[in-house]
Amino acid sequence: MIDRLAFDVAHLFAGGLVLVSFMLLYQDRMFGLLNIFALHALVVSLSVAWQAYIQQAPHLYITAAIALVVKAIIIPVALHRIIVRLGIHRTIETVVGIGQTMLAGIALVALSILVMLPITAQAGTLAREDLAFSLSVILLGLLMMISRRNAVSQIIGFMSIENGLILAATAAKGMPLVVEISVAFSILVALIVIGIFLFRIRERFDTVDVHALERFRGEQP
Amino acid sequence: MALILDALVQGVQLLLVLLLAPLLTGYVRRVKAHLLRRRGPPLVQPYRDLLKLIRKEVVIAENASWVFRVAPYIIFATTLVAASLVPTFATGLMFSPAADLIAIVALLGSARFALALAGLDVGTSFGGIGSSREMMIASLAEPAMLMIVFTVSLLAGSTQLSSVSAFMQGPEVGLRVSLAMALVGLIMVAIAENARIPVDNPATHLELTMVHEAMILEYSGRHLAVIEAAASIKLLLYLSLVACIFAPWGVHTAGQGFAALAVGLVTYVAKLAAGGFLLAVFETVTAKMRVFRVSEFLGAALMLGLLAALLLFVSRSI
Amino acid sequence: MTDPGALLVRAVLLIPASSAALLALFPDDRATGRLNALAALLTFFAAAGLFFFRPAPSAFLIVDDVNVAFTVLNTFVGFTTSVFSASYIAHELDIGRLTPVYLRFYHAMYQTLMFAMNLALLANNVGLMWVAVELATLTTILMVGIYRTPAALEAAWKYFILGSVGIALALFGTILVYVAARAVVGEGLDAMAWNVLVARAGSFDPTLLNLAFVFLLLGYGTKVGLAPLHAWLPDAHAEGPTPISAVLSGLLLNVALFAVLRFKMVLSANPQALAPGPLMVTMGLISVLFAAFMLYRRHDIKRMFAYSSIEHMGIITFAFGMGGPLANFAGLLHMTYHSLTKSAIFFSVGHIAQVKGTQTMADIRGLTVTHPVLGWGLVLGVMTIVGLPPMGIFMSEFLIVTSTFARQPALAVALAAGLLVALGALVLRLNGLAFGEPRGRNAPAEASFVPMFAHLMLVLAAGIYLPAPLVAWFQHVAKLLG
Amino acid sequence: MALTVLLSCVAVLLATSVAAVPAARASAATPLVYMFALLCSAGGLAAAGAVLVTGATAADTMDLPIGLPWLGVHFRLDCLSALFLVVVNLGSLTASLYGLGYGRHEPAPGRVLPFFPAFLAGMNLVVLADDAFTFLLTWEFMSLASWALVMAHHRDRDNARAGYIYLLMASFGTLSLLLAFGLLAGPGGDYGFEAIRAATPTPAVSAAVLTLALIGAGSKAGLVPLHVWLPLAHPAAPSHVSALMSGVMTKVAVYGFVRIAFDLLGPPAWWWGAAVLTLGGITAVLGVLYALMQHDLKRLLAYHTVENIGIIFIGLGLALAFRANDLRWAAALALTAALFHVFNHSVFKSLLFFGSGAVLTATGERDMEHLGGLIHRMPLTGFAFLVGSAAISALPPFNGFVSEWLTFQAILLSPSLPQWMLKFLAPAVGGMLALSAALAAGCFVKAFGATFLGRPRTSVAQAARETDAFSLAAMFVLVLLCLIAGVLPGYFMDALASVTQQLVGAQLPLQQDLRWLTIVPIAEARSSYNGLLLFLLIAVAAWLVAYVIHRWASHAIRRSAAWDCGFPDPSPATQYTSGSFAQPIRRVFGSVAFRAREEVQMPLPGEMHAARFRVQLRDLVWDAFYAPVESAVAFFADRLNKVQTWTIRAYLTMVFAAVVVLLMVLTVWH
Repeated sequence: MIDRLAFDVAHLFAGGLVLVSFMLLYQDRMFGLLNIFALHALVVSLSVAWQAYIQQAPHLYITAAIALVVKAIIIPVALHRIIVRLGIHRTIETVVGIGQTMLAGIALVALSILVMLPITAQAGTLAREDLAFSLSVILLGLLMMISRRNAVSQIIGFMSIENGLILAATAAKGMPLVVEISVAFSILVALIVIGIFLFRIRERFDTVDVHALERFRGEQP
Repeated sequence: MALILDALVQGVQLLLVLLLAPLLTGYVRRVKAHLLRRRGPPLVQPYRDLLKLIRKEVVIAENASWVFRVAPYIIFATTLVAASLVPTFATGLMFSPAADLIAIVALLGSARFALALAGLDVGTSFGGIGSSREMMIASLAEPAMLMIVFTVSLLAGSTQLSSVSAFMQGPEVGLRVSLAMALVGLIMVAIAENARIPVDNPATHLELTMVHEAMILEYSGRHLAVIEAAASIKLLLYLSLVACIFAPWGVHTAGQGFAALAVGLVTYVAKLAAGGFLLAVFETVTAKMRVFRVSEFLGAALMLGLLAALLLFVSRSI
Repeated sequence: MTDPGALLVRAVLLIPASSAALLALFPDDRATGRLNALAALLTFFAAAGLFFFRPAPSAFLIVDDVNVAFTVLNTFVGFTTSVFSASYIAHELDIGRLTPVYLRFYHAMYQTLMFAMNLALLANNVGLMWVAVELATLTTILMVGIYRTPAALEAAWKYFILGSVGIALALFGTILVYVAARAVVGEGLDAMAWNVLVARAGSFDPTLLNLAFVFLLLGYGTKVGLAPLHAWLPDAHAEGPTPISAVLSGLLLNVALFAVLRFKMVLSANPQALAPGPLMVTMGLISVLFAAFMLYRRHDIKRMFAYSSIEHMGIITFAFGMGGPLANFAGLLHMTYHSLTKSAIFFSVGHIAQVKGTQTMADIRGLTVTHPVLGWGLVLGVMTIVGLPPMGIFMSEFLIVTSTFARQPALAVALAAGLLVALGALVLRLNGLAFGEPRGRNAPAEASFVPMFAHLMLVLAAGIYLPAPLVAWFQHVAKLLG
Repeated sequence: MALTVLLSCVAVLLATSVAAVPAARASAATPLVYMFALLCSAGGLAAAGAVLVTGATAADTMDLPIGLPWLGVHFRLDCLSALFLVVVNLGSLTASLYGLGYGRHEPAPGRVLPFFPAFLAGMNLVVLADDAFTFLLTWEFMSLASWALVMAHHRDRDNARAGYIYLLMASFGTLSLLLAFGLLAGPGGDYGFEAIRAATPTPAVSAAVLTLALIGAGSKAGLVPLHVWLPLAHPAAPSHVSALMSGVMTKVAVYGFVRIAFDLLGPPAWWWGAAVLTLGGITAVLGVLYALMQHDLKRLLAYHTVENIGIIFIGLGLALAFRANDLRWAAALALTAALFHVFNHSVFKSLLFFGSGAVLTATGERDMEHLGGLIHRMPLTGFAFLVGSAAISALPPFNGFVSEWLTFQAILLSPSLPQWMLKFLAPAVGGMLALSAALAAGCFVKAFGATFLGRPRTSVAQAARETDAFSLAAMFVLVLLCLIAGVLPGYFMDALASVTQQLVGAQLPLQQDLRWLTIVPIAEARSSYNGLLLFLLIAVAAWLVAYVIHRWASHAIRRSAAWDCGFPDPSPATQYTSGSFAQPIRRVFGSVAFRAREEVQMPLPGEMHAARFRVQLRDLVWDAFYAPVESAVAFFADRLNKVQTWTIRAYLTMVFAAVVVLLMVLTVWH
């Protein structure tokens, strides 16, 4: 009975995460993007917390906490301030239209489910479903990275990928080192992205639009 | 005993070649003159010329090197050796194992090599003309000659002239299209090799026509004499080659008696006379052609040789 | 704690870690170079000890036939590179390309990198290995950007984005492997330990394994620099300090490939799982051909050799994809030879760039005239890298091509064509660099050429004679790789 | 025993080359290095010659625990390798002797001395190798060493290009040999020649192997159309190295082909013979035609190497054809012809390159248009070069003629072949052989005439001086060999008997005890040749005539200006140049073979400028085979190069695409 409920709730959170990924994909305004990403991180931390509860794995609460604090609060705020300070304009330049992007996203979700289907029940149905969802979150994040033109949205896409990974990691029951991995990831994102790069890049270019960087690609004829 | 006889025959043959050659040249000139309604020089004129030249002093260009002085003797020697190996009136000569048909062709090649170098030695424009044209002609004449050799020796199963002429006398050689082609080809090559009309004119110094004469332009005295002698020996050689391959009748083969030798001698002289006459006639009735048409002329000879060789397989598998 | 092996393993990991901290605080910016070399040397000794004392595998660390040779190689090249970097960095300091602060940072990062790579090699735990590879990536990213020129920053940024995506994919693959293992081995660390995984892989869920391998191949493949995931590699090599280019090409690529190999073992231990061969062969061949053609239009000498690294990683991947005792053996040999040779080449390239004051090949001519030792060193290196005997790479390429041709003629011909095209490009450039009328400024080269020639001589010796134990390990590993 | 001697010689050579690296600057280095090389090759020559003469049937083997771990390095000395070792070491011997003098003029000894002994060692090792790995290792090592020697004078742009193309073609050849051995060894990877001999490949496999071997060995030997590197690389090297590359290294390539086709590959199919025969014929004719068009002396010689390789392959092709039909004695004849020509060519080609080297040092010129009249200033070199020219033009009584004569004899046996194609092909190839021989004679009249005869065309030619004693010694050793092998061929053919016995299981009748040292390959009545007798007859006749005339007629001589038909011109420019000498032949053959076009611009009346004459020749082989590859590579390089300047997003898209594609593959998989 409890298993059933546990399953449904976990399923709910995972599905919700995919939904939020779609919202990220749909969003084309900078601040809206930040807020939705905060929501994304919130959902992840909730799902992790739920996993911690049903797996009786207290260390997962740490992961949940990290996700909540770092990604749902600190990073969005930081990015918000950076955007304001650097005067990056507020609308996001997309490569292809939102519509096509959404369609592609749906196709990706279908693909990830297709890939996961043949997994035998031996691995556990819960794992299977969650893996399918997290895979689609990852793919959606990747899609977001390649369909946006500016660095902030690329970082956000990357972080949504990371959320998907954490979802998967926690879904894999009793996986060691999840905490360490999530910590490592948060460090990766937080430290590198905001700390060094944006700082240096502002120092050099006054914008984080990837175009500006590409002037300096090697071997220009 | 047999060895002595062989040596004797070989010696006779050598002398014969040496002595008959100028006569043949004189004879051809004479016939041509008659055909042109001239009286022409006496038959022995070539001998006189040779003797006169031999006695004269030699005038050599300043920058002529030893090549220029050695070449005549090399040319003469190689030609003479080649000629002494072609059966004239008798086969199975003592030295014939030393060189087969291919080697004889190559010997003539050596002579030509020396002559062409001599032409270049002084460094005059005429010598150059002669040598370069000579080598161009040779580059086609030699393969043509070798294809003919192929035809004959594929048929006779040998490149040894004695065996070839023996085979030609034998019964199993019938009339063959290949042989006809080979004959024509051989005659064309012979004409080219001996610098006769229509390829070259032995009796003029006109730049347009001369090949052989241009090469020996700088020669005088005994050198010239030796070269002239070599030329006439070469002519004789080719005639006797044609005779020994395509008209091998009456040739003395090893083991027959002296009577046969006499017969061989007589028939041989007769063949030479006939050949020389035909040559003279041919030369009078045809006109000299441009140097660059020679390639077509000899190309035809080459094609004939090749066709002859290939047709052998068609006519009868061997 | 009496087991000497365990001590050595700890040493291999702790010496770099502690010296990293030390170097970060060390004030004297001249001595740091030597200190760095010293630390690397000690690490190398510790690692060499592993040849003789092997610790029992623990939950996190393991020393087995697969990684012992690579660890020693790793520490050795790390040491030689640190020797090279000592003279190189000193020069950079003199011409003011680096400030003392950054120098300190550089050395700390160098040791951190060594620590991370050793950890990745010695890890017995897939998660731990993943963390280590990620750490290595981060440090190299920082070092690539160290000159802070726009080009360097751009290269680092590109490296960062692509590298992190690769890391993410690899992590997902790792999680999938765990999920597959958990069902059989049960929860906990065992489900992530190499020796357990390889031993029990036979009964894992094949679908999960396949899926995992796809992500691991792409994830770690990005680090290996296989086309089309290679984009970060050339610029990172070209814009970073040359010692880092040497370490990248010589070691980091190997480490990433090593990770792929570990997982390939797991897969090939499971009969139902799809054979990873075709995927690897395809990616390898694509990389070889792509890199071979890319070599022709290069202007920057370091970028050119970076592409040659892509080519060789392609060859190695191809070899392991073909599988079979011969090809696998050849692949392992090639990994070793390539890391030695390529780092040697980068040593010489670094000196060349310093004496000529440029990396543009058009401005470098006639080196064998102006700098005979340097020039002939480069010639020797290029001759080695294009696979001409008697150097070792000829042996490995010989084995790869012949063993492939007997089974898959078309593939072998394609590979051979790729090799030939690459050779054409490299020799063409070499003609310009080493021969002809000298051009450009030629300052005297004051650096030490010992590391470069040490590597080349090693490759030469290995091309003629291989020590028996090495052969035994490699043959055993080749068997495991299936 | 012999093998030990050889290998120790090789070891000494390698040690010498290593030692020469630091010592090269020292003035004593040059004589020392060449002296060591001389001694080693002498030792090798003695050892190999002993094996060949005694015809030891039991092969001598040795294994070293190096190289491929589970295989080791195997060496084996049988009659075939002994023969080629004789060729190699003879060439090395004379080249080292020559180098003792020639090396003194070397501007950059540091770029020659270390590689020269290594090159010699490489060639020896290839011939000794007894497993695929060692063979290819040493083969490519040989190429690498010779490449370094080609690059010795790298400041000349042409040399750099030559070295580039050479290395590329060499690696191409090695790769195809690699594939060939891969097929032979099979997936098990047993690379020992023993195992390969034991295996019996399927017809398809052996056909593929033969093709690959033909490509691999042919590209090194210079078979058309794989010859393009040869005339570039051989002249670029220092002359004694050119001699080695042309005279000896190409023979090592021939050895490679013989080893694979006759020894490793089992019974041949008849069409192999046809293929090799055709290639040989085409190579012979095209090679000499190319040579005729050259005015660079060394390049001309290099193209003649191509021609002679063609002749050798004609012999090999015939041998294959006969062997395929189990006509063993005929095969023995053809093989003897080919191998004898291998020896002969190595002798006279080295001689000729030495001569050109002497000219080069004396005048600094390779271009025949700038030479002339050298026979007065360099009489000995001139004489040696003349003998070499006569020998390579296949003129009796020199050695070149004997081997070509034997080849002709072999061709004349072709009617006994059952296959019609071969019946027809053989005489046609015979025609090509004859053509190439005749053209070669023309070409060497041109080369010798333009270089040594006539009047000097430049001041350098005017000021030339005779070369040093070492070089002359080397040349005259070879002159003697040309003559001896020409007049006493019987001994040489008998030395080849054991080789033919080993390869085709038959041998020619013993020649050396025939009457008057005549050679009779088949039967007395069929064909015979006696170089000694011819030589004596010619000598005696010439001497006799000269003596008689000088004794009883006149021996007076007057020097005066050349007559030149009445209008002599003092300017040496009026002589025939090599270009004008070749013009008639170019008119005849060039229009087909080279699309030769001649442009004449005559000045109109009143115009002052000189008349111009330009000839355009096109290398059709290059246009047909190499230009397309070149442009294809350039095309792909340009297209792919755009990837270098993509945006990060584009790269990410590639990663993304890779992920999606692979996932799709997985879904399809199940």
